[in-house]
Parts: sequence; structure tokens; C-alpha cells
Amino acid sequence: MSTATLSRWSRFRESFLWYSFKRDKIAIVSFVVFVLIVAAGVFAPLLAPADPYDLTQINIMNSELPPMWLDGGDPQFPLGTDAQGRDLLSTILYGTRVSLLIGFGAVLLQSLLGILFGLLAGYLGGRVDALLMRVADVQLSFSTLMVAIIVGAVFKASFGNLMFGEIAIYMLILIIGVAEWPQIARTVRASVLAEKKKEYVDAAKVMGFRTNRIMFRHILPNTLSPIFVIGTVQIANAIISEAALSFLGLGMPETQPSLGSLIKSGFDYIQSGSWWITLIPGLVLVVLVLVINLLGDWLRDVMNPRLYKG
Amino acid sequence: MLAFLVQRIGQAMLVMFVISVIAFSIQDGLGDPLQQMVGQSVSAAERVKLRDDLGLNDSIVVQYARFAGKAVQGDLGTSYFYGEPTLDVIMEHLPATLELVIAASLMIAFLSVPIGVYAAIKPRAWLSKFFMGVSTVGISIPVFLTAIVLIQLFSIGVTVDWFPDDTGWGQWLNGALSTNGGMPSYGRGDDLTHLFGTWYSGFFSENGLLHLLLPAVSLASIMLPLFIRLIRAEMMEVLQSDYIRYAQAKGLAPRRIHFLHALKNTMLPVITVGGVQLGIMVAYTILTETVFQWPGVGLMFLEAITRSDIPLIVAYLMVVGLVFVITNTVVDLIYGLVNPTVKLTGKKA
Amino acid sequence: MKRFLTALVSCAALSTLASAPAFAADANKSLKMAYDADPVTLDIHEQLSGGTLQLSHMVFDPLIRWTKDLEFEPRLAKSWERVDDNTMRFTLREGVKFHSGNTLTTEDVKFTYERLKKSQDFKAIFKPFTELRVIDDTTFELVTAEPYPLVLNAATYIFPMDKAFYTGKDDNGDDKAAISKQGSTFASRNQSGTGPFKVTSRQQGVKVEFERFDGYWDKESPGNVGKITLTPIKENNTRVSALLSGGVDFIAPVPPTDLDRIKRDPKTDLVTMSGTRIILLDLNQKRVEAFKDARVRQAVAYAVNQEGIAAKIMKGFATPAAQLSPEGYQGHVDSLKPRFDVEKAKKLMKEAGYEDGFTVTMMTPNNRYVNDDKIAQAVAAMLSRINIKVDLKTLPKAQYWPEFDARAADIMMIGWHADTEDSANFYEFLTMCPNADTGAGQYNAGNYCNPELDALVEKANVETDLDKRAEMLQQVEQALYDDAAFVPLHWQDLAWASKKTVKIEPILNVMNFPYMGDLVIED
Amino acid sequence: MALLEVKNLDVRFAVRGGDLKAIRGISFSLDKGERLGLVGESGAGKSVAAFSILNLIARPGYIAGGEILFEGRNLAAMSERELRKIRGDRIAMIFQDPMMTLNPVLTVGTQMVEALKAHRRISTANARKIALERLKQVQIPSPEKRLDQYPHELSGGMRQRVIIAIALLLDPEIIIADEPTTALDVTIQAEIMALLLELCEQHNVALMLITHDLGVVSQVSQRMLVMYAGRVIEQGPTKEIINDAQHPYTQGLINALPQMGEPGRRLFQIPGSMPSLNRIPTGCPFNPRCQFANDHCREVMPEYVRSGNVDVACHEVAALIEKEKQLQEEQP
Repeated sequence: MSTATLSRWSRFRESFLWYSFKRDKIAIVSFVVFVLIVAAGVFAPLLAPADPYDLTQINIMNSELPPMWLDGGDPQFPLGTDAQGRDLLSTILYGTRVSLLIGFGAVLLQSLLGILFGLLAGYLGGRVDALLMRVADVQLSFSTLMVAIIVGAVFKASFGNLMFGEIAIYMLILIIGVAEWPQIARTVRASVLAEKKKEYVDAAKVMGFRTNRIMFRHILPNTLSPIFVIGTVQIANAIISEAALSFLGLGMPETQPSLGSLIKSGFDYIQSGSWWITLIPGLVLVVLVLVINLLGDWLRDVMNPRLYKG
Repeated sequence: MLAFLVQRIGQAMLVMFVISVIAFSIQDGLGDPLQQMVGQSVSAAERVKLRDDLGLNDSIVVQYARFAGKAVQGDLGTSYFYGEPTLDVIMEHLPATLELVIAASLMIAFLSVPIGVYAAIKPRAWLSKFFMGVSTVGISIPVFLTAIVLIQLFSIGVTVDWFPDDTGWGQWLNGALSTNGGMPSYGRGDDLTHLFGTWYSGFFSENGLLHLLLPAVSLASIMLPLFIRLIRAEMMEVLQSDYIRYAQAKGLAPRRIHFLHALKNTMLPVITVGGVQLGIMVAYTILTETVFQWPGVGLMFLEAITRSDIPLIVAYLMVVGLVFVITNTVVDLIYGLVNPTVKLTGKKA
Repeated sequence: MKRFLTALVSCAALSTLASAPAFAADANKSLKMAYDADPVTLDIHEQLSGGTLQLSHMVFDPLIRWTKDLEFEPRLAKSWERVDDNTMRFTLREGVKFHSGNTLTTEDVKFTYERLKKSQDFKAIFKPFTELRVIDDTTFELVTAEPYPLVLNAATYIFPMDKAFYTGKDDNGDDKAAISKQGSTFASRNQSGTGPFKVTSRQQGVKVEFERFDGYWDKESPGNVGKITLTPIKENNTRVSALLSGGVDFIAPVPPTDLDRIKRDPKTDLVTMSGTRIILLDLNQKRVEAFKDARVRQAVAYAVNQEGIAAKIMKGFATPAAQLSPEGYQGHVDSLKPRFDVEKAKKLMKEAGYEDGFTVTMMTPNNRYVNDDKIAQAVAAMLSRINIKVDLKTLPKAQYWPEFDARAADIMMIGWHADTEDSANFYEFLTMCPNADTGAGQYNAGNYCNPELDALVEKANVETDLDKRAEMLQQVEQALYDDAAFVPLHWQDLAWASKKTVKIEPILNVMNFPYMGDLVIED
Repeated sequence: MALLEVKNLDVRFAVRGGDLKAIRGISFSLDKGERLGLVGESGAGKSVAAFSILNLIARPGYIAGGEILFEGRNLAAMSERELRKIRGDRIAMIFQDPMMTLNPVLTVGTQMVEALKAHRRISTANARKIALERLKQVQIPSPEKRLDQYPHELSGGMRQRVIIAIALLLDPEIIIADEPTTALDVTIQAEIMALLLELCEQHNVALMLITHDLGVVSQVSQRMLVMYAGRVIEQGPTKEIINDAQHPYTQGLINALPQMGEPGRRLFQIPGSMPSLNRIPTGCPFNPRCQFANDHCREVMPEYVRSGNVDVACHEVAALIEKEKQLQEEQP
């Protein structure tokens, strides 16, 4: 191993991050569970007993079968089947991949836009702040629902709507990402307003740092805490709102359900007996979000300069 | 201060103008309003004539010019479905949503502050871990599911018979877990007191409050976890600071230290996020109102989308834009009051 | 020929009179009911929709109305007889009072007829009629341009309105009888009819309150409901929960997924009936070369498992269909049964040279018909088994209809309920060769065109001999089946639910127009 | 009986790797009106000692042993509720950085009035009068305006004056000042220190001054303690220690003062650096940096030896004193 990588690896091993990770049982468990879920999503084609997106394998006659361990269950479908007769386990695996992509992709986009605009608005103030905040207001009034319709309409006008299936995921990441950045932006702006007054910012100015270095290297780390909290919450929202968009014909195609659309389609059945169609994918989502939140909390505590260490 | 407000009103106008332009340009994306207004057996020729009467066949630019002309005098068009001016329709539905949001916000304020503070002061207590766990689960449960469960439990009632009935404790457990329902599960009830204009309030009658309870709880359930986590995170940071230790050194009572010294500093970022969330709550109670058939602007907007009642959609989006400008302005004002270090007007506005 | 017809019709009238119990209960019960939508307007001529007709039966009374088993029952028209091929004479019941206190005369019926002719939605039904001739205060004649068998069917749409009440100018100077789709007119806010109930208060989208009209002419009606509160509850789940929690006493429609939940509940009753709305898929021949070949269309018909869909997706809440006309319609052919046989389908595809299949696009609504998006997914899965790969896209109805009008996909879903409760209506709108100016085949998304069948339907439309007409219509149905002009799925059943004490079964019917006036609530 | 007596105080930090000993058994006393200086490099545990008096050590620190007797009552064993009565009223504190000590979102007035109302049954109006009067005593310019101003509207020096005023609000017996002037710029430091001194004398308030600046200690304190790695290695009257430091570390500190070195020559430096809490050497903690260190120093922790009025913990010094005693006994 060249010395460069050696040092980086060893620097990581010595770093406080690794030190506190080793000792924090909750962080370890959540990281392991998180990696498992991501792996399950990524290797879905290998793990899934059936390919839920291949319509030929789906037979309407075995729809709404209960999970294997309940009476009436069929071993071929360990977690039972959904309203279409798709094997629930395989659909969850495939669906998780889509939902994870959309959840993280959208929140990443939201955070990038939110942090950028938030810092600019907070730090520069004046006309820039007023402009950005009003753009935020316009954006807030066009919720995910409306942005989806707008982007859908624009897309239909330019490409015709039959090509839609393949790039639905990237469209959704764009839609949910663009629709929800103001929340993070306003929080960052508030923190920046408070931090801007502090000495270390003046000190940085005195040292002649350029504006964006001050913003990103100095002010941003001090606003981490609320961003992490909102970020983790937004992941759950993104996954669920994707389902609402497919209802509008703008989300994933009906034949390729995501975790979110699986949960939503199960709502009709929850009180009429086939509770597992919603609850099992719902459980996967709860575990996923729980793990993300715990990791988020741990990461925030570790990376946050102000919190007590160790 | 006045200059600040005047400037914001100007900006609000600009926001509404931009929204109306965008909303108009995606008209055809919203579907064909005519389809909802005619029976199935009306001939194509008839439809063309009708479309002419409604002015739908003119180019978008002409339609927008006509709309803008009237909008300037405060007439935001007439809703196809209600047959009344869109502003009146919105004003009729707005109070219901505002009451729902007020009730939910009160719940959130009275729950998230104590829980968030407690979880910050005693992070290792099992109660804190319990609250944090519940709040995480709360985030990932869609409001639709919470609402259905609430209705099943408290309106319809659930009889639990998992435990053996012959044993004493079995019976007791079954009895304890079963609910006999009875809570109203839809609508605002019929005992509303008229306050002013179109505001009929449910706060002043027992029937009204009962109807308000379940929808407000499910609406609050979306935001509560976020606020608990936010207050906890911010509070933990604040508790580390020197002025808190100095307050202890002054021998102040813990309650005062936590709920004045620490909380006031904690609330700064929470207010900004709260402000945005409040705006979002007003604008998008769609799901909660649909499940509880709550006659607010959320349900009205969803039906407008389903019926592609375009004038109502455009008018509603403009009103929502105004709502956001107002909530954000109010948040900035409160922020200025609470955080003296940030100058309110002048450069920053 | 004439005598025979009169005999048939009059005996039908007699039978219903005898069966109605003869006591007038004092109406003191109150009813809370919830539909999935409340009436769009109080003007019953503004829009031809189920909601408007349900309202009409509550506040107005028709000349004639359908009975449970699709027979005609005299209401405001005591009796009727065919004078010649083009005219039918009706005699009006005397002493019938409007809510405004005026008495019903033939002038009111003529006023209503003229208004129906002007209404965009209703004018199609009354196209064959040339005039309504008033003979005297209690008799009038309906005259058609040429012999027209469905005079009585059309008469069920005439709900006499109070002419005096609806004439003159309202407070802002508009004609009281004006009909307008957009903006509120006098008629859309005020009502005066002869029906069992009066509207006392209405808040759009929130609730409508009715009170029993004490001067109601039908003393024999057993109905004892004095006050009704109708609340629209859009969300299926909430509507069912409202019933189960006792918030409301009567709901409709009931979604398939909640049927057994209500059956299990001791406090409520469920009533289901097979409906007359056909759900079908059109294979667009213009867009897809393969669909021009009858064998490919038959292969698709063989590949679709209607029983499976009805049992699994609709939960037994639909009647599998192999044709357009439901039972009880003249065009219904008993021998036509759903033909699900995957092997035969594959053989047909091979014969037609499409063994390795092809790709098509399918578009359906996802909130117009019951389980429409779930049905579409099931069909897509069934077609993939015979190598037809389906690129499915489902849309809300507001966005779907413009796409339907533009025939934007290869396979499209459409549901249809015949306004005239008669088979001919299906063919005129769904299978006739599309012709823009005559308006025929307006909803024929398959572009199926068979001129002989169209001629047969035209002939049937002027054939007043019911048996001969039925035989012609059945011939059309058989030909469409053999030619696999479209892929029929099922007729959507209807379902209502109510508290045990609310006896809804007697007042319900296949057209889903509950006769609330006759509703009895036990203590 | 002394006003405040600390008997072998032991403070530890419960860190995941096991307990770190921050204070390893220190004892000292403070009389009424006396001014005691606590000196040592940063990291010696001066601040921890100061905060432990009022049991204000932040989690995970805790008082592991020893007694803190104040007017006969052991503060270390006292319940939080009782301790609260003493904090601010009988014993007041002054923190190091005035920028961070005052709550940024509350006015100066509020933060002064609340201190009074926490300990006395007094109306807000009277409390404000007392606060105003105290502000005058600390010679703050236009005191009336200050009550309604926010901390960020005052300069560092003014803020420290407010904090001193708060400390004096309830006529405490003792003021513990943790490096009160370090964060201020030099010109203001002398002024604030003089003000603090004068007010303490005027109100006969005992002062426990924590600082790393020997100059300040020598002028202000009557007695002083020198701390190293959580232990007091030398304590006694300031004059005696400054003029004739016994312990090699104290001598090193004094020699490092600029005034002590000849102009133009390199300043004297004590080699090495203060050991961190988890790597404290056995025996005398100073041995790795002490030129007189021998094996004995490296194994055994030195006991206190009285030399004049000064107690010193150093084997060398103990040996010297022993030898002198023998000489005196031998000479008749």
C-alpha cells in the first residue's frame, strides 16, 4: 500500500470518528442494519425469490395470500402476496432499492440547494436574502404535488410520455428535491444569522478568507445540528411522497412499485383483512428511518464541534 | 418597521404574480375541466361550443390577460365547480383549516417543548429513549395510517379478546385494551358558533371540540416528532454553554434555568423551522382533511385538482403564496424579538 | 299491433298498484346519510349524472319510474297509451301539489319538456321527439319524428317542474329558467317540485338538509322519514368508518375491500345488486397493426381472465361479462360466456403470425371506476403471458380523459352506463364507426368499424315491436362477440350499507336511484 | 475555624476508558476576608478545583472523595437543593470569558434581578434599585441604561464589571474568580483586577483567585497554592513563596517570569509539558521535568513537609530540611 493510502487509513483509524464509533453500541448496530438494508436493495435481483417486475410471473389467482407462517400462507411466498399476486418479499426488496435511491437522492438535492441558498441568504442578506426567500415562498406554495405536475407537463411536452418509465426515478429525485429545499434553506439562514455575529466570523474576515470559504468552512459546521434533524425527517417524507406522485401518473410506473407505493396501495386492504400488504413494508420503512435517524444523531454529535465529546 | 412591512407586501404581490403565471402555464397539465361538467352523452360539437363560452379555446396569453385584468381589481375568477367567485370559496373553507392547524399547533407546542426539554436534560433516562423511539417511528408512519388507526380505535372501537377471558387478569386486560369508540370521525359537527364573516368556529362547543380532536391529533402527529428532535438537539447544545453553568452558579432554580435561560436560546432555530412547517401545515392538510372529510382548503384543493377546476387552483395557489409570505414575515419578526443580537429591519430585511 | 301493446303496458300498471301497502305513516324519523359526493347543483337539468338524478327522485317526481325488475311504474302519469306509431298519450294524476303550493298541470310538463330540449346534457335523450302536444289540463301527447320504441324510457327523465315558480326574472335580472354550466343561476339555488322532500339548507361540499313535504301526493307511500341530512364523504375508508361508528345511518357506494367488514358487523346491513355499468378495454386498430386481425383480438379476449379479476380484485363484487348488455337488457344474449383459455390464445397468436408477440402501451384512469388501476395491472400481467408486453400508465380521471379523447394509447379502458337503460345506447356510443358530425361512436377508442352492424342498430332504433327489436340487438351483440370488437371485463355491482333499523332493501334499484320517499326506519 | 476548609478533595471524570483523576487529594483553607491565589499551568486542575467547591463540575466529572467544609457544613455531601441556597448567595463565582457568561437573549437587568429574587423575597422594583446601586459601585458608565441593554451591546470590560456586580449582589462570604481578566485586553485587565480587589476589601469578602499569571497572584493574594497535575505541590503565604520558592516547579515558574530574566537574554523555560490526565507519571508527578529528580522521586509520592510557613511536597526539600534539623541539633 502506498504511504498515501496508509496514512489516510491510519488517520481514519486514529480519528475521533472511529474512536467514538467503536464505543457506541447503538451506532454500530444501526450501521450494520443500514448496510444490510442497502445491500438487500442493491442485490435484490439475487436475493428475491421472484422478479416482481416481470409480469408473466404474476398470477392474479394467488393475490392477497397471507405470510407463510399464517394459515392459508404459501411457502412459495414467504411474506405473502400483494393485491396483484406479486410476491411481497421480492417486491419489498426491489421496492427498497427504488425508495432508497429516491429518499437519499432527493434529500441530497434538497440539502445541497437548501444549504447553498440558506448560506447565501443568511450571510449576504439584503437584496439577495429577500430574493431567495421569496423564491422559497413561491416554491413552498408549489408543493411536491404541483411541482410534479409542472415537471410532468414540461417533460411530456418535450419527450412525449411513453419514454417515461425508464427515467421515472431521476425525475422523482428532481421533483422531490426541488420541491422541498426551502425548509432546509430557512433553517440554515436562521443559524447563519445567529452565527454571523460571532467573533470567529470577523476573525476569518480579518484573515482575508474569501466569502465562500467563510460560509462553508466556518459557518456551515456550526449549523449542522438542525440540518441533520430535518434531513433525516425528509428522507421518510421523500419515500412516502413518491407514492403520492405515482398516483398522479408521474411516479414510478404501476408495474414497478416502490416501498412507498406498496404501503400506499395496501391502505385499502388494511381494515379488510390483508393487513400485511401495508404493515410489512411499513415495518421495513420504520426500521430504515429509525436506523437513519440514529446514525444521523450519532454523526451529528460526533461532527458537531460544540457538543461535549467522549 | 413600517418600511420592512411595506417592502414585504410588495414582495408578496410579486410572489403572487409569479405563482399565477406559473399556474396558468401548466393549465393543460391539470386536465380538462369541461369533462367534469358535462354528462357522458354530450356530443363533441356541443363540447366545442361550451368550451368557447368558457373561453377555454383562446390562447393561454389571452386567457391570462383576461385573468390578470380582473385579478388587479381583486376578482380571481369564478370556480367552475362551485359557481361562486374563487375568493369567496377559499374564504368559506379557510377557517376550517385554520382551526385544525391552530389545534394541532397547540398540541405540538404543549407536547414537544416539555418532551424535547426532558429528553435533552436526561438523555439517558429510559423515558427519553422511549419518547425518541416513538418520535422516530412517528416520522416514518404516513399520516394516512395514523388517521385510520385513530378512527378504528376511537370512533369504531376495538374489542380485544387475545387474552383468556376466564382468568381475572385476562378479562381485565381485554377490558382495558378494548375501546368502545364513539368519537366522531368525520366533518366539523353541527354545533358551530359564528365568529365573524365566514368563520364558524368549533372551539366553543363540546360537539365542535370532539370533532376537532382526532383530525388535530393526526395532523400534529406529522410535525410532533420533528419538533421533539429539533428541540432536543438544540437544547443539548445550549446546555453545554457557559451562560447555563453561570446561571447554575447564581443558584437559580433548575426550572428557571431550563425553561427560560436554555429554552429561549433553543427556540431560535426551532421558530424558523416551526414557521415554515406552520405554513406547510396551512397549505397542505390535504391528507388529514381527506381522511376526516374536514371541509378545509386542503380538501377543497384536492377536489379542485380532481375536477381540474382551474380558476380555483390558480386562486388557491396565489392565496397559499400569500400565506407563506405572511408566515415567513411573522417568523422573521418573532425571530428578531427573541434574538436581540439579530437586528430586525435595516440591512437584514 | 296497437291493441297488443296497450294490453301489455296497462297490465304492468295494474300489478304495481295492487302491491303498494295502503297506509300513510306519520313521518317523524330522521336519517343521516353519506354519499361519496353531494349534488353539484339544485338545477336537475344542468348535468346528466347519477347524483343529479338521485336528487331529482328526492325533490321531484317523474312521470314514470323503473321498478326493481326494470318494469315501468306510473307516478305522476296515471296511465298512457300509444295512439299511433309516432305518438303516445299520457293522462296526468289530479290534485298533485308543488312545494310552492301550485297544482300540477300539463302546462308544467310542457315547460319541463321545453327546458329539457334546451339543456346540453339532456337534449340527446329527447332528440327523437318533435313536440309535446297539450290536449287539456290532464292529458298530453309525446310526438316523435319516426316510430321510436323508447318513448317510455325517455319519459322516466321527465320530472315536471313548477312552471310558475321558474318563470320571470330573478333578483339580478336573469331569466329564472336559465341553465348555465358556469356561475350560479336561480334554478341552481331554488327548487319547487312535487317530490317527497324539500331542501331546507345546503352548504356545497359540507351537507344538504331535506325535510318531508307534508303536502306530498303519494299517500300510499310507506316512508316515515321526516328529516334527512346528506353529507358527502369522499374517502371510502372514512365513509365506512362513519357508518360503523354510528356517525351516519346509510352510506353508498361501499368499496369491495370493505364488504366483509360490514357483513361481519352485527349493527349494520349490506345490500348488493349487479349493476348495469360495463367496464371494457378497447384495442386501437388504427394505432396497432396487429389489432386489425380478428384472431389477435380474439387471442387477447382469451388471455383475459374475467372470473379471476371479478373474484380476486373485485372480491366477487362484479359480474364477469362477455358482452355489453347486462341481463334484463333487450340485447343480452345468455349463451355468451367469458372465454378464458391461455392455450387457445397462444394458438391464435401463432396462427396470426404474432407468436413472439409485440409491445403495446396501455392507459387507464386510477380514480374513475372501482379498482380501475388494479384491473389494468392484472390485465397487463395476463397479456404478458401471451408475449404481449404492456407499458402501463394510470392517470387521475381529470388527466385521463383528454388522453382518451386524443386516443393516446394502444389499449384504453372505458366504462359505460346506458342512459336509456337499453342496449342500443351502448352500440351508438361504443361500437359504431366513429363519425364526427353524427356523433356516432364518440367513445369507440378501438376504431372498430362494421357498417352492416351499424345499419342493424339504426333499424332497431325505429322498430317499435319489442320482440323483433330484441332479436336484432342480440344479433349485433353476437356479431361483436365473434369479431372480438373489444375486451369486456365485468359489470360493476352496486352496494349500499345501512344500520339494521334502516330498511333500505325495498327502495333500492339497479339504476342506483334510491326512492328515499318510500324509506321506512324501524325503532 | 476557617471560613472554608477543603480536606483531601478527590475529583474524577467517569470516561468510557475508566475514571480519570483530575484532582488527586488536595487540602487547603480560606479565612474570612482572606485572598487566596491558585496558580499553575493550564490543565493542572485549577478550574476543576474551583468549580468543585460549588459542585458545578459538568457531567461526567464528579467529586469522588474528600470534604469541603463551609461554615461547618460539608458542601460535597450536600443535596442539590441545599447547595443551590449557597450558590450565588454565600459563595459567588466569576467566569473567565465575559462574552459567553451572560445569556445573550436576556437583558442585563433580568439576569441581575433574577439572582436577587432567587435568594431573597424582594419585589422586582427593589431588586432593580439594588442592581443599579451595585452597577454604580463597579464604576460602569451610565449604569441606568445598562439594565435594559442586552449583553451584546456592552464591551468585554463592561460585561465583566456587570458580572462582578452580580457576584456582589448578595454580599457573599466568598467570591471564586476563575481567571477573571484573562479574556480581556491588557489595558482593562489591571483596571478590573484593581476594582475586584478594592470591592473585596471594602465588603470583607474572601477571594479565591484562579490564574496562571504569577504577577497577578503576587500583587493580589495573601496566600497561594501552586498546583501541578491535580495536586498542590506548594502552599503558604504568597510573599514567602515568591521570595523563596522551595519546590523546583515553583522556582521554574518564577524564573520564567519576564521581570526575573535579564533583558536581551532568552527567557527560562521549564522543559517538557504538563502530563495529560490519563498519563500521569508514578511518584512525584513533576519528576520527568525536574532536574533534581532521582529514583526515589520516581517511585514514591512525596508527602507534605513544613518549611517555615510553607508546606512543600518534594523529597529533595524534605531531605534538605532534615539535614538542617540535624545540623541544628548537632550545634548546641
